[in-house]
Amino acid sequence: MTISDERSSEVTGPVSGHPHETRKLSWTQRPGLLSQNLLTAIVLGVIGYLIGHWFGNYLSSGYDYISNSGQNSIANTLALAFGVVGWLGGIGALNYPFAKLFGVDGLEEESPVDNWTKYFRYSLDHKVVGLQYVVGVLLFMFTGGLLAMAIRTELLNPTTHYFSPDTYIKIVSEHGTIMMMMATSIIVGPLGNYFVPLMIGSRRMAFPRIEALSFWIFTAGYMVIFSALPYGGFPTGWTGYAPLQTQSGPGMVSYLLGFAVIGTGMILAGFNQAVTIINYRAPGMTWSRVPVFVWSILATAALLTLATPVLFAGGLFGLLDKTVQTAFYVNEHGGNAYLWQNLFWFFGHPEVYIMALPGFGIAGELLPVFCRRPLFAYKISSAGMIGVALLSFFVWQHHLFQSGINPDMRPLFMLTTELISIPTGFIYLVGMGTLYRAKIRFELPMLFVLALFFNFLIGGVTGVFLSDVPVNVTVHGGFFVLSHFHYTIMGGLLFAFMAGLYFWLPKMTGRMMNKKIGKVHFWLMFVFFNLTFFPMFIIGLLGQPRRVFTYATNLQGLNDFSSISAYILGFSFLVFFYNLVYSLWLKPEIAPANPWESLGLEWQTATPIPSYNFERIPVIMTEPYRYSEEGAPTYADFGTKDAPDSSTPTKA
Amino acid sequence: MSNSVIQSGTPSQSPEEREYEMRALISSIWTGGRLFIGIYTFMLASLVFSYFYLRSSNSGQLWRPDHVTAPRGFGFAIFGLTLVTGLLAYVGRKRLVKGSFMDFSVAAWFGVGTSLIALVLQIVELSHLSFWPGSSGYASTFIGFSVMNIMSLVISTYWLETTVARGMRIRKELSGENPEFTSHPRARAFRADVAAMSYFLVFLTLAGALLFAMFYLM
Amino acid sequence: MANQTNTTGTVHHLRRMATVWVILSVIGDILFSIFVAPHVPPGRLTETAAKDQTDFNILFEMALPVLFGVWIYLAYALYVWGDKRNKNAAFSGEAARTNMKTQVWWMVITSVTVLFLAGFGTWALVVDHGSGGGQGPNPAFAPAGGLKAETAALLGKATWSPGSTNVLPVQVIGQQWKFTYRYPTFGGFESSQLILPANTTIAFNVTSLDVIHSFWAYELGVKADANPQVNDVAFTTTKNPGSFMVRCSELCGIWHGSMFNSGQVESQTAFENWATTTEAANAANTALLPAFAWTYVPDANGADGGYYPTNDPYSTVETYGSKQPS
Amino acid sequence: MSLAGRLSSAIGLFLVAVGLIVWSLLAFLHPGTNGGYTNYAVGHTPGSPVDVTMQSVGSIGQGFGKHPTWVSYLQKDPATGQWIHDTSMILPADTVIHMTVLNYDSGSPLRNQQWGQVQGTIGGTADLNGKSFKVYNSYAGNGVGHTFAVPGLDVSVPMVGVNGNLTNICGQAPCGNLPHNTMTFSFKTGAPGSYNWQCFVPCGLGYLFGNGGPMSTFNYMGGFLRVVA
Repeated sequence: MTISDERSSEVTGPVSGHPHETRKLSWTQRPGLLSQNLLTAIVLGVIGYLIGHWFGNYLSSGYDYISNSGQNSIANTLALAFGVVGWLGGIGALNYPFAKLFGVDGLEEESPVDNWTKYFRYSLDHKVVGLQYVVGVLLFMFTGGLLAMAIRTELLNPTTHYFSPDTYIKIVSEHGTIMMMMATSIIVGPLGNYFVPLMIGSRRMAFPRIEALSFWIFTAGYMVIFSALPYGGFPTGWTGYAPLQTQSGPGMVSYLLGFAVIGTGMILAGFNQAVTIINYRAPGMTWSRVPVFVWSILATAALLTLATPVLFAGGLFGLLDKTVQTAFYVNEHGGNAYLWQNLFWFFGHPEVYIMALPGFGIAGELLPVFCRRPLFAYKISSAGMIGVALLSFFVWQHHLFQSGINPDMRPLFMLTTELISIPTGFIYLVGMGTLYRAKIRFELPMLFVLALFFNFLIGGVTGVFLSDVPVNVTVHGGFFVLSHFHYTIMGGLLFAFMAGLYFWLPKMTGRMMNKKIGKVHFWLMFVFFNLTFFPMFIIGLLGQPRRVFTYATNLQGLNDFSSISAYILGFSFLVFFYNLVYSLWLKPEIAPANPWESLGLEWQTATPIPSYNFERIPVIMTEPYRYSEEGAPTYADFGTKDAPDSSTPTKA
Repeated sequence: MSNSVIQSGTPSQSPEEREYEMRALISSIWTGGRLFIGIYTFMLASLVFSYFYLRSSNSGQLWRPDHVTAPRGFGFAIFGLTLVTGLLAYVGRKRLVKGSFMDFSVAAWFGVGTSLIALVLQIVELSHLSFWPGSSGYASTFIGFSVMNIMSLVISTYWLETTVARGMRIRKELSGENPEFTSHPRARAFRADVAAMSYFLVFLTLAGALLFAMFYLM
Repeated sequence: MANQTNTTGTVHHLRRMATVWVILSVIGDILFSIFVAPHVPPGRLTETAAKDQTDFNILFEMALPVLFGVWIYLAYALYVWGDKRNKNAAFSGEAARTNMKTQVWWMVITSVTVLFLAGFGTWALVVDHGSGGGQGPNPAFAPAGGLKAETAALLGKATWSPGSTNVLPVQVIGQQWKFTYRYPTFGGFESSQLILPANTTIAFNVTSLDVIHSFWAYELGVKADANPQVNDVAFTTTKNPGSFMVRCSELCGIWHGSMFNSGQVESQTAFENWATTTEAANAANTALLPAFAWTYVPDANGADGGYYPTNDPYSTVETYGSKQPS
Repeated sequence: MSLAGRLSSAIGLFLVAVGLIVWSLLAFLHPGTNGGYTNYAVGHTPGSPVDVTMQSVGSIGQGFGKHPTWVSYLQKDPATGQWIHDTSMILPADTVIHMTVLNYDSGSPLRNQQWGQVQGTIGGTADLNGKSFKVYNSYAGNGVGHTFAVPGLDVSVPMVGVNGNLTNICGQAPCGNLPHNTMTFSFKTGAPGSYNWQCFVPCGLGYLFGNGGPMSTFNYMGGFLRVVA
């Protein structure tokens, strides 16, 4: 007995005034010369940039510090800001906000152009945005990765320098910032946007325009942060500590404005995801039936929306310091350098979990599929994610243990920091519990998930060392920290992203990723990730501070080992890239409808997925992940007789 | 360059599904409005935190030498106008609920006006300061406050204007029907939007009161 | 392979893992404490460093079983429960979904561990007077006599001589891109060398003349950020003579990487010799230095024509030292 | 367009983008990444001293890159006698270096008078226009314009400024006969290795604390001394 029998048989076409009403395409959306796409975005972006630059030069003519230094931060700020606005206007993101002034409302949705050009346009389809994000984050990642190669090259030798010290610091700063910006979106952007509506059985996002805007802001942010290099870079690392920040050249503007721009995108993305998950779950999807990946995105969205505004404000203050000469962060003029540290880390620590939680979500989502058994302690896993999200707002001062702030608060922050390892530990309870007496299929995504458990454990345990104030004295600000967060972010998040890609690309593209090349990729990446970063724990303990261009000569062996491993790690990404090209283009292999025999909703709809996702809105019947359970009801009722079979895979 | 209506993106829908999505949309506007208040709270809280942080640390005795204060006249005028805008949004929504679209649109248009004047005053005030931006902690935070207040005023002007314009358009397109009394999807969404807008504007007014007290009275 | 469908199979799996785990953990911890622990940074040049080392070792010996536990579990699971070996129907249903006993035990064990770690860390922090970390201008965990010596130093009355138990205040001044050191006990002379007496409690007073640096005296187990206009105090007690490295561990610009120097812990008499000799040799320069203070207001503008406009009516800006007569 | 076409265009664009990134990264990283080293070690007779001549100028002027307003050191190429905008040098180990620095810039009080004290030179002194001194009071006279300091060798010498009220202060390198102070001193290079030298006077005009811009850019107010055996 299924609900579809009781469903109304009356099925109607589009109705005027309905959310899915279609309209004639405006000239901006029609194919042709006048339509808006990537090219118009570039053109308007450049025009905006030039206008802003001229305007900035005009405004700043009276400032002594600009004529003395010969570097004009004001012009750069306005150029970039106008450039971003031009970019958004060019792609068409501002059409609707303008139309709104004349009373046009959101229900009059324009259907996007439905051909290949939609990938280069302002698309309101969350699946298109998801794919756009895939390309976007990969670009981000490749840029940051190239910079990482440059860093490791400089560290090959403590006395022979490949880069000058200032260039080296700029490379380090750019690498850190690009990677941090990329990592905040690497799962929420591509996989979150693509799969959250599918996994909650929704036909759409709550705010598709905001979603699309978040992507195009993300790309604008990429260009803004990249512009730091031609502006001469910035020397502060990704943490941007003031007053070094205030002292730096115009490249710093790219950092501050870049974070403000990316931050806006992060807020918007999180906003849309949170609202969608709360309101658009399919009928029957109670909170205890939500897939664990969706839980992780919800927890992440809470952090994105609430922590990022603090970064936005901090960046705004920094920008004011750098342009109109306020003194938020300059002690000598009534400001306080600690203010930046507090604002930055109040955002910065939740940010760390913005990067960790989606990884946990993917691990929790994939394990049952490849273990062929239900997720162990589902409630604990979602509670753990919410717990991490909440606690993450109360730990920020552990970054400031040696800064001289609030020594009497240290025990408290040590406690909160160590407390957060309890909910983080839940993911291990869930993972290990799910593996228990399972029937593990060693498919590519599963390998990456297992690697995540291996890597994140090292990252997590070393995190406890860092949170212990006495040990922190030795390891703070050194390579130990560096290794720790690479183990959590790269070892956790990036491996999860790869797991997610290998898992879901067949759904997104309709092509299977090649397993052989994938295995080469996995083993290279896993082994050389560990060989790159594990020595850094020792390097750090032996006294090498972060972000140095030279180091004690006795550490050269370890550093060289790490560098060479890093090159091979870098090479493994080329293997991945080759796999993409090979599997999607050179030797495409059509993916089966449900290659992993998953029970997830996202696999039950047609491939390619229709723009409205589901023929009928599915009705959720039971808990997710009821693998290999005799007599379990199907997860969802799709209301159509001809829908792909959603029942439990027969050969469990 | 065809004017074709693209049908491929349109699913067929049963009435239940349509209603289900409509309700999701309405509650999304509700959730989104509240979440936006949350976002804005965290941003303004950063400013408030900065204010009190710099005030208590008083680096180099330069928190606020000679108790410099931004021009109070501007302050009172801007806050007064913000208050009026908030009240108009609140009253306008009450009237709309009671069924008077005309009252709502008058209130909202007045709100747009007051908010715009406040915006202009806030910008002009920057050229009437008795201190330069980096002269003290107070001066710095004041500049930060001004920028954020400009942002707030732009948002409130925009949101008021777009809702009232939308209301008028819906009214026209639904051939004079009072949007408050129709169950047309667009009218329902419109009402949700007005509710979110008036909530947000009232929130901005309350936050504005706190900031006004901090920067002009304390 | 044991029969996995057997209900007692549950016990078997865990018992096997636990056995391997206990053996490996014990061996691992013993090997670590014999071969690695004594050499763990930051060494034992000071009391602080020694205690930091002990803390690290205790944490490590607790971490090792955790790592082994998960690894052994993973290895066992992957070997025994792979789909090739474990052909039988997988474990499923309510029993697989929620095992309350396991969940509760997990939470209890992790919570107890975490609370123990936090308590232990706090205890170590307090008994070790802040563990060599920068505690800001008002140290919460100062050793006996520490605050007294600080007050005396500011008044120019701090004394120290071989054999005394007085705390020796030393000022560390960070500037782009070098640390210099002032000794208030010896007339406030400034030097680019850092020499310390053995068996003495040192109060480092770390400040900066420009951006944020971090004074990391590696072998001393001391790390304190150097902030402009902030006196960041860190304590340590030296033991035997030896040399140590000082590095900057907060990114401070182009030459951050080369902002290091070596220091020496010398015998008390050797130190006194060095201090009095240097005091005399630097007397001409010391006379030009500003009076000893915890922080100095650097001219935010640098050499003439700086970042901020110079017509600031409130600026109390002065150089480290005094204004040049115009 | 077919799926293959779409994919190939997407991948093609991606490749183009990656190519652009690589190209612009290389373009950014390559020029002037490692200021040329002037080699004083080649053909050097062991035991004999090495003469190095530099000048420091308040604004380097046109002709030396894109920052004409920046303060900079220049080095006299021992082979050609030309002034070059490179601040790094290769020096023989355990050798006495006779430094001559012509300072064309005006001075100011030091932020840290410690840098007014001559350190680490042979004899612990330096010569200002031929007059030997140990400590220069930067709060009197013309103040100190720059320092030449090698932290790794514990060398530091103040470059005494010229009178800031003069109207003919050099604003365009190389400076020739305009008013300047001639600072001479000698120090001994230690064991082989890479040492850095830098100026400790916050002389970057228009930057907070004066340490941005030229102070934070390689080849202006600092460089490497590579000491080779």
